Amino acid sequence: MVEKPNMSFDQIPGTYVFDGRRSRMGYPLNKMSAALNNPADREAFQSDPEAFMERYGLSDEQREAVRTRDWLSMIKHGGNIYFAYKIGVMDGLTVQQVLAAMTGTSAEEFKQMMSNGGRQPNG
Amino acid sequence: MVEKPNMSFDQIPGTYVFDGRRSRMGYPLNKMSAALNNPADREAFQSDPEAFMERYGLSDEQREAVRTRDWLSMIKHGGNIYFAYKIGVMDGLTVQQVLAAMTGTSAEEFKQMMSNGGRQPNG
Amino acid sequence: MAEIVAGIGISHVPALGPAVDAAASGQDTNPDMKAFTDVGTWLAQTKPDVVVVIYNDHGASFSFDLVPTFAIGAAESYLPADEGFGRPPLPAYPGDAELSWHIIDSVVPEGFDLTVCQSLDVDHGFSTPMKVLFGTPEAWPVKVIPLAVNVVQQPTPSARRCYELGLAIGRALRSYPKDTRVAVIGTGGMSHQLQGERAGHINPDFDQQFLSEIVNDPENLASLSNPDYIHLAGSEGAELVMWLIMRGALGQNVEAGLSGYVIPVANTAAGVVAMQNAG
Amino acid sequence: MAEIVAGIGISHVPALGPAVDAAASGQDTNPDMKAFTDVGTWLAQTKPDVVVVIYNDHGASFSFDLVPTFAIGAAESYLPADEGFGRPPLPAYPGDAELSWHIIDSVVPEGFDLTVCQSLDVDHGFSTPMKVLFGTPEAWPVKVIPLAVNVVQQPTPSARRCYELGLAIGRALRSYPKDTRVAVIGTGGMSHQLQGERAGHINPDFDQQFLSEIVNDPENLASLSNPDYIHLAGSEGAELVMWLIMRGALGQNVEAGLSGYVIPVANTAAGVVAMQNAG
Ligand SMILES: [Fe+3]
Ligand SMILES: [Fe+3]
Repeated sequence: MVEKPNMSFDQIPGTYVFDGRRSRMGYPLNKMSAALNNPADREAFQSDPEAFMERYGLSDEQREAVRTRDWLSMIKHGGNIYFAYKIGVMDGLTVQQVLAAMTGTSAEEFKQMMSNGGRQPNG
Repeated sequence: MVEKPNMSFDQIPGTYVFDGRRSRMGYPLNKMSAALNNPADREAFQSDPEAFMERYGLSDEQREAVRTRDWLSMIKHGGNIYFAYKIGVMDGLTVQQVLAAMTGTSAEEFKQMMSNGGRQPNG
Repeated sequence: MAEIVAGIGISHVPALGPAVDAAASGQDTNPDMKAFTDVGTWLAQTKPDVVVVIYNDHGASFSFDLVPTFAIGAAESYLPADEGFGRPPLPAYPGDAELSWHIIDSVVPEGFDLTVCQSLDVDHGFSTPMKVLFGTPEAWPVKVIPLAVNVVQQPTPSARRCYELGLAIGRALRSYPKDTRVAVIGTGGMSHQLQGERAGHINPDFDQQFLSEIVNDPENLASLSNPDYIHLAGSEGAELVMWLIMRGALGQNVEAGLSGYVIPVANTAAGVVAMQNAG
Repeated sequence: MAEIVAGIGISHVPALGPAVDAAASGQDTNPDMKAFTDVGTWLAQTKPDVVVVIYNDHGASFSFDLVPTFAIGAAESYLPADEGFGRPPLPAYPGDAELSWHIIDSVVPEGFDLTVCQSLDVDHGFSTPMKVLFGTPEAWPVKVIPLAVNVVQQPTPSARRCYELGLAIGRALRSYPKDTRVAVIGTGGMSHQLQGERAGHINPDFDQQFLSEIVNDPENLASLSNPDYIHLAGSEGAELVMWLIMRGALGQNVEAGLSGYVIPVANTAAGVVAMQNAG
């Protein structure tokens, strides 16, 4: 039987639970990313990312995270991965490549970890 | 104490309860009307109403009701008054003028009825 | 801790704004019309920091593409919507996103399936009561939390469900750790009907009973069915169920304050009632 | 009367499509991967007229401007959404608006505060299971009813709330007067995490227990909290609560059918389980 760990959101290691606090903080970043569902906005972002970020009012930290493709920083500043990944799509990245970069490992290492059964609980 | 008449939707006289059946039937008409929240679409409707109705795929009955400003027919064909009234706004009509037309009375008569306390229950 | 300092039920028909202005300037001497202004004055004396405004959208921000049963705002500010006349020249409404999220975090786990809106334009259902109660200041003196209720497309939430959501919002507000004075405003009604051969329907007996029972017997009002509300209050007057959300948020025992009732404002019976939790 | 002919829990990670194709063509000989195709074959044999697909949107049709807890489709048809790659070349999904409205008219009065969508684009959370189970036909052989669940922004509905919604949907389906064969498909999972230092999290012990208990002990799964789901299944694997809506719609006693479990499909543990009401 599945046993209940009785965790709270803040006790889960290596995890930034996307709650109201983060959704509020990340609102401009995620709104910008959502726009990338539109082909015209994908072009606009690629041709002038600074202007595009300005249009959505990203915070300085969010802009720097987008500029440097610092995926962990995007998450820490309220980015949601489903939205942030739309930036990765334009870079031609797979989700796995984004996750590797986010955890500071090489794409090859991350792929190997997944093939070996993934990151084990408490591992 | 307010007593419960225990009505069903179809028993209420002179009333077209806006339920799923009507919302489904009225979908193109109401979608077109919702577009009239945008200034550009208000112009588009006014300059070529037939093309505008075509764009939204209104049924023949709905088109005829819009053409003739037959408000009761719009309601019977799934129009919702909050949306249909946006057409009246463009004609420069008040809600009261629309209601008068809907009930087949003159604007003056309808206004008088309201000033006298409105249409009485079971009246 | 947050405190609920006032509960108000009030109509939101656009014509109420000019009608109340006429009463305030003495052009209209109907004392019941003056009650609307008096409630605004009283509300100011309760010094609210935030108002929770329960209203419905009338085809401005929601179309039948997407109809939330209950949509709560969690934005930093809210703009008045273009309803077909252009955007009204009103100041933006400042939000209290922190309190919005506190309510959301409290009531969704209790089983209320809210739609959470971090962007929302509010229409006359919201703006009319704000104007009547606060006038037309250059900046609003309170923060706002809009709660939009589907009262347009059946199945609308039952009166019972609205009352229960109100009870949950009351628990949420009372558990908010910040010292915040909150007024809760239920809008809409009173009896009116804007469609069909019965357009123009007004039911003063029902309205008067409603004005009394919303204070003293909300349980009875919560027990009426959706068809009963439409039959009694009219197809558009059935939006009165939103007052039950306000009433639920207050305590079980309330003290009645000012009230007023006028027929007609445009095509609507208009009413207002103020109350606060009993000592 | 309508009959619920099948219940399926299945992952919806996009990479599942190519992985299942590889198994079907013999390129991949993992028997657990073959289970996905076998479930599709079995599902076809139950001859469903309609599938209710419970899924979540991943930033395609909903942004954080507006997040419904539960959004149900009531459209005549649904298009596959552009998720940032262009619109996928898939046929439109035909809706069963009449049955959608029947469900809405049944469960909203029971106190489930649905958002009703007469226009809705569906993303890979919906399309991947459709492709895996039905292949890539020129026209889909079933009508669909999408139910989008917020599993992204806390507070997401609890596992308990999902299970209860499923129970209500089951009652609704069984009360539908038309002879209609309905399959209910809960999508998402299994364990995975796509963010933070714990990205790549996989929990096979939990997944295997979940695969068993979703059939035999859904009450236990319904009793786990949101943080527990995130802790056990990962921040994105917590979407497994959607399987409980499917399970609730079925009867109390079900017969387990095929199941399979594979690690990894892309960055996800992938699972499938089929069941039907016990004779
Ligand atoms: Fe209204
Ligand atoms: Fe997912």
